[in-house]
Amino acid sequence: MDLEFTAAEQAFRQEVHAYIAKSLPAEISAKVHGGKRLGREDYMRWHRTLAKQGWVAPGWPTEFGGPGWTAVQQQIFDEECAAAGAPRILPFGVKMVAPVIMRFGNAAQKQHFLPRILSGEDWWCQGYSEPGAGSDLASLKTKAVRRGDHYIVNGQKTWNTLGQFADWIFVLARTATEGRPQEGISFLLVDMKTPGITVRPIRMLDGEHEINEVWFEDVKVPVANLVGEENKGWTCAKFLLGHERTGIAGVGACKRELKRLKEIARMEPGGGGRPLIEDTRFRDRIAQVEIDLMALEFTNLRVLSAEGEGKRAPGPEASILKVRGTEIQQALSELMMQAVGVYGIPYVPEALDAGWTGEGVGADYAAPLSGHYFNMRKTSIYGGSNEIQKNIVAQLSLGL
Amino acid sequence: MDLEFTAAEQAFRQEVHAYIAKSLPAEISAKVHGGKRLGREDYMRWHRTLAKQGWVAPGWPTEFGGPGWTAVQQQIFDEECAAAGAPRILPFGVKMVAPVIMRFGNAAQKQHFLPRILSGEDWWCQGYSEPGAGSDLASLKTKAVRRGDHYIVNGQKTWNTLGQFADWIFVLARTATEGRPQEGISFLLVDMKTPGITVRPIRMLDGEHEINEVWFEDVKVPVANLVGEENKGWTCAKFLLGHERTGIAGVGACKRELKRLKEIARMEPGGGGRPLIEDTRFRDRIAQVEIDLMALEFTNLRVLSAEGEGKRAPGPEASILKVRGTEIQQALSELMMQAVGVYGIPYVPEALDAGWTGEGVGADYAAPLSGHYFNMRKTSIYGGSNEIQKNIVAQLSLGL
Amino acid sequence: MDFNLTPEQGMLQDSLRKFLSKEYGFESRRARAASPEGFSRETWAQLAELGLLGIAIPEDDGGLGGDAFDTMVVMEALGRALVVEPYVSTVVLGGGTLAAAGSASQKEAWLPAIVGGEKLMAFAHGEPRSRYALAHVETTAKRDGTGWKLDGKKAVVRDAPSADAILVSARTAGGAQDEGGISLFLVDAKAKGVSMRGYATQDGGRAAEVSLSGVAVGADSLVGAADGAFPILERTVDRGIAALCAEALGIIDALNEATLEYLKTRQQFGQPIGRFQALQHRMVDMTIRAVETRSMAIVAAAGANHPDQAQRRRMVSAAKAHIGQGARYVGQQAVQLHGGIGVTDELIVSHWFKRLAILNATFGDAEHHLGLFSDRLLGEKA
Amino acid sequence: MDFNLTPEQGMLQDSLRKFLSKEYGFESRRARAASPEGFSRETWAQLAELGLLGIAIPEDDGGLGGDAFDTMVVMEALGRALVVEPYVSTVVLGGGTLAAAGSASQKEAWLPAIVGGEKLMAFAHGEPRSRYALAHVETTAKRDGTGWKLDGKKAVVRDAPSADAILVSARTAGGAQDEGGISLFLVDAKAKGVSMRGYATQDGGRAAEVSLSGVAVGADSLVGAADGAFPILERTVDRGIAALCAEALGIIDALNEATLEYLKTRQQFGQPIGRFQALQHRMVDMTIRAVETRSMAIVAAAGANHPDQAQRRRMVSAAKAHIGQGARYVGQQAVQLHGGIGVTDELIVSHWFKRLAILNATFGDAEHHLGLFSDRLLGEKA
Repeated sequence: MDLEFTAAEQAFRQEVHAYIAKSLPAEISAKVHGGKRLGREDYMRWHRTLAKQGWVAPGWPTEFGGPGWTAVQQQIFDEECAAAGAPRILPFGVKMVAPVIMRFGNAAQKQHFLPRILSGEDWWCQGYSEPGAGSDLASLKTKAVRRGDHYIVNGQKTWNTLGQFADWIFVLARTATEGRPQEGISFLLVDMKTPGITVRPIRMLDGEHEINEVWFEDVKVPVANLVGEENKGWTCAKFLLGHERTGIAGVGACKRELKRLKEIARMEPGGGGRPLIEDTRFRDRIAQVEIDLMALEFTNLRVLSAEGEGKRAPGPEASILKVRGTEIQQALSELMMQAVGVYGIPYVPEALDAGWTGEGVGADYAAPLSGHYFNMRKTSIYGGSNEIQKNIVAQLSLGL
Repeated sequence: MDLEFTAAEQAFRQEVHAYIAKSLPAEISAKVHGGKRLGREDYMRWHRTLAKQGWVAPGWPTEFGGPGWTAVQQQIFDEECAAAGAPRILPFGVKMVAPVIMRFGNAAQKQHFLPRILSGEDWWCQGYSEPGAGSDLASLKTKAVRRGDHYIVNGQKTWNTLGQFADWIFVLARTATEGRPQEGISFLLVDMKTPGITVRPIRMLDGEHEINEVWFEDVKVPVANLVGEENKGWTCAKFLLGHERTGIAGVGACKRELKRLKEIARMEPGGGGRPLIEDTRFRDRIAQVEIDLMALEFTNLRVLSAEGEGKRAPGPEASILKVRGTEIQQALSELMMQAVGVYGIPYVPEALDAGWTGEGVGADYAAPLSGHYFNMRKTSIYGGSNEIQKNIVAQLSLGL
Repeated sequence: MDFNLTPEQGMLQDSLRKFLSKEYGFESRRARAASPEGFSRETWAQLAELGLLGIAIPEDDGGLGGDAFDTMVVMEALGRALVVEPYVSTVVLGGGTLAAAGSASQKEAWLPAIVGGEKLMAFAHGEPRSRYALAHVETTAKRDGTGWKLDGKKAVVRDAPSADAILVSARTAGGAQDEGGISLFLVDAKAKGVSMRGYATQDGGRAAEVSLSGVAVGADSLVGAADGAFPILERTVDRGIAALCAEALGIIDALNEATLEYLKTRQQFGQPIGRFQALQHRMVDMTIRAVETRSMAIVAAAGANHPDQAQRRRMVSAAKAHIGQGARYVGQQAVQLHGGIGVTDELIVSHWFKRLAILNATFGDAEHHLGLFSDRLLGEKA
Repeated sequence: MDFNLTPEQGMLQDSLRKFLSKEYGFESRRARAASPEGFSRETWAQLAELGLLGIAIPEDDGGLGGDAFDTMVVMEALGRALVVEPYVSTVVLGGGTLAAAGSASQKEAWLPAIVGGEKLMAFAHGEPRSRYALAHVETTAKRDGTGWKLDGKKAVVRDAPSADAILVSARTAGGAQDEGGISLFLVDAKAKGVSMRGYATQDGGRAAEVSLSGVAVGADSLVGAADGAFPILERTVDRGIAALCAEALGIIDALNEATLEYLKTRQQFGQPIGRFQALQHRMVDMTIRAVETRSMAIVAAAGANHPDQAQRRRMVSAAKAHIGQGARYVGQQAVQLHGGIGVTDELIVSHWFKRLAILNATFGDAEHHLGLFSDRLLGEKA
């Protein structure tokens, strides 16, 4: 056993670190560190930069353009990107639809879509959840009816992230109504420019627009855009949900947020004219979350290492990482809001625009913190709520 | 609204306080405060004392010999007894079987048993749980078969408290096997001297003997000792379990234990040669439990007041008091063990005997603390586990 | 000991509930919050008509002479409806402080106008560097002829943009952290040298950073004795905390009702999600919190009424800590049990949740008050 | 980075598990604990034969030259079986300290005898007034001719009654709380002036209050440099903590297995209680704790191996805090889910639970180490 990174891994970290330092635009990292809004172009610029370097899809097999990294290397890359304030590479293309296409898609689909995901030419978004089908995804109602060479899609999807920017959406739709709810679902790739698609923003509790409803009204989707077999889309859906391991725990982002929390606690006033971090009570809460994060970090590395050795961990480990990762993200966001005391109260959304030059309220770093805390509540709900994750562990891992 | 006790209530408290100060033997209260073992005679002596005063059964109607106190007076009495280090009045006679006899018993039963419970002539214990029927009490298997003027009882009861001292036991036994499990159960009063009864001690995790198994082998019980109707014992059983409100939260005992915890924290060494209570971290944990106890105390008083006014609270309030009361008792016992640091490690059971004059280990007060912490784990299990209590609230109060 | 509402309190509760359920639906509240002032003058006038603005003002000053329990009844109802009108700022903090410590002429000038709904107030005490320490005052007031000159900055002054007058604490002696040497002034919001950077708050209210630059006030603007305002400020804050505790109670009960209803109606896996035992037990834990919150809101009100400073502070801190913890738990779990819809702006659930978070950050969060309560244990006799 | 056992560690684990499952059932353990010495000399000899007593002793001193990861493998298995033999006292603390800091003659005299199972040791450092502060030493050692004279009391010295030699820390300079001025001595347990008040421990072990009254020891009994033992003691304690963390891991896994099995078999309301979702989620939370406990036990071992003092202490405190919290949770919930039978002495469950509670109280509880970790944050650079 050895907890130290190998010399090769350390060299890799240095290489990644140097590359990011050189290539990540300062104005973008400033936005990320400062909790400012990111625009489409912020994401895309970094995506294209990494794509050029061949690093935009760390988990892809080399045959499709992945860098051929080990799981530990991917984790190192993830941490370095987070620490440097890089925007996240949005998962909907690279980490969600791409693996499904690789596994279940036909040659034409692979040839057409994968390079465009890699290059960033296509921005993908997801069409899974529906108002009546959240935790119980299999109860979805969106219909795709075959008519000649097309499916005619009707229905409503929700919890669609950043679909206002997207070129393509992958959709789970019901193509048959017999059998169990899981049967009769198909996995479709849909061009967002197709007539009949309407994207309606959902304003979230932090006042921001990140999430949409997507309505389908007689949307014509070529049968060529069916992935895998008709009515077998549940297999794709489950594969997609269970596929992603690297990054699910969010260790890199948590470490960056922990660092930010400590910086804030060093700057905020505590009692008696001393900085907040010298308040034992507040500092102990930072210490607790740092220790919890250590446990998450090494659990994550243990899971990744086992996978790297072909001892692919079963689903339950991913569920555990998801539960703990989101709990720690939430704890960090809560502590940051609490650190600034009454300056968590003002709502100054204009301060989230990087270019804004108006008169701020309180310290610069305070403006995004409450919204961030509110927004983070979603993490224990999305991607399979933490309750669903516990059901998964109970059933698959414990046999209960 | 008024949180102050009325002048009459304050006068009552003074009267109770003065009486206890005068009547409670110092050697008994020293045992209670010091966490020493109590013997049968310790309980009985205090029971007889209170009986003489007419205060041994605060919740009883005056017609049967109760003092006619309001619920708030009962709570005051409870607190004063606990604060003074009085042994608890064991509930099995006064608070469990007696209300059942009052409600469901016949005239002869009332006339015979109630005065003997009051005087302490009969020590009662309970025969409810069985190894296979804990949370699911209705699945009990002990059988009572009618033969002439007797029932012949066979079976095994467990979690019997202090049955080694008892004169009588009340038993739930199956008298019929048709219908739902709740049907066909009868409530019997059984003389512990009847041939065929065997009491076997169960050693508990703290090494003490407080709990027993009770075996019944062809035990003859006169039909006259059936309470209520044959096969309708479940009604008695539910009445018994749901009856008791006063004292269920254990506020009086919690207050005494909190006081003891603070005393210990003032005496134990903390860091830098200062007492433990000056350690912010430890003190904050005391503060937290004290605040939680305040919430319990006033919730308890609210429930009692509502009952006193005839707005009898439904079962769910009792469940809430039970859950929170046991959680706070457990938290207090855990903090006391932690307060003494490594002196929670020695196991010196002889030090629990009041008369023992051997060489102690560490401070006098340390010896019982770990055992007390271990033993308190039972409180969230017995009397309907806290999980069962939550089911009750979910179903009865929330309609889930 | 008596946990019942008086008949008057019961009537007050009924009429207020009736009024709010009719006039103050979620969409209507949203419109008020989005309006330029952030609340409705018309609603304010209606509250005055209902007699609510005089509840806690002495009868001699034109009010109804109620106490913290009366305020509790009001605040519980206002919390449930997420009322954005400046009730706490004007009535509880402003009016309450003047009633308790103002001069006869201050009372005469302001209290009837508050009761009548004509004047609004704000309480400007906390500063950018004070965090939650009540004695930390850097704003200065210097003698200037017969009057005073005020300089300094006040942080996140709730309802300042609409206030006619502002209660401003300032240091007239001693060091920045001293309890002694603080004075309290009643300042015209339009006075020369008063400037504001106003903004909305996360919970749909309004506040401002208030700057005082050579603000000249007369001798008659002093509230209470010079250098001696700290006990006044403590009492004001304790009354405010008791009011916020009752507001939190109203919200917590409302959140639990909404969540329970959602558990019974939302279907997943072919049944209402309230059939799942893990969610049932969560809902029970939330219910326990609500029951205890009511107990502690009563403790807070009793504390605010209490004549003894030590008892008052102890009870108020216990309540603020306990209710803050409970509010966090219930708020977060209510959102969680609502799932995706719970994190949208569309449902009132997220607004209740946010209001609870902001209540927690007002006058000291749960950890701050746990600490105050804890440090108080050091003074206890064995 | 490598989380795999070496082939040697794998073999060690296998053989130890096999041995324990054959020789060390619960009833047999109970008999050992109830015997006069509180453990079995025969078992100790078998452990020596298996090579376990030399695992962490350098090869030069007759051991196998392993590190904290090897000790982890051993302790995990010993924890599961609730082994009462004095492994930590003799091998980890006693042997480990002599191997790291002893003189050549001390090593020669003791290490082979430890490896061979012939000698037992105890570590006497904590005192009645030290709580968990490592630098708090009131026991004194005064120069006495060429040697020293020791006076003082040592608290809850684990395995002292059976020890042949005791490592005793004593103050040779400085004040009671100073890190400097502490020295470490190797004292014959039968030396004149050494007296013990022996007793059983809550977890079935043995310990003693050790009194030193004018105990004369030679110059050659000094371990390390005079006045300079604090770093040695820190390392000893860190190695001890890492071992205890691994022991806790073994127990937590065992408790979870037993509880899961109970959930699957215990029937109530016509079905296994493991069908109830609230209990399922509890079991999942316990499982998460176990997974994280393994990660942190590895962190503790890596910490104990770490050459840098600050890194070592940081990792060890993080692990002790986290595992202590997890142990409390899993221990309490395992008892709870077992219901009544869980609070009896009859099932091993309560014994695992108690051992976890005692582990928590050894070398600083979870709160103590959280505090150490927290205070260390003050030294971090921005």
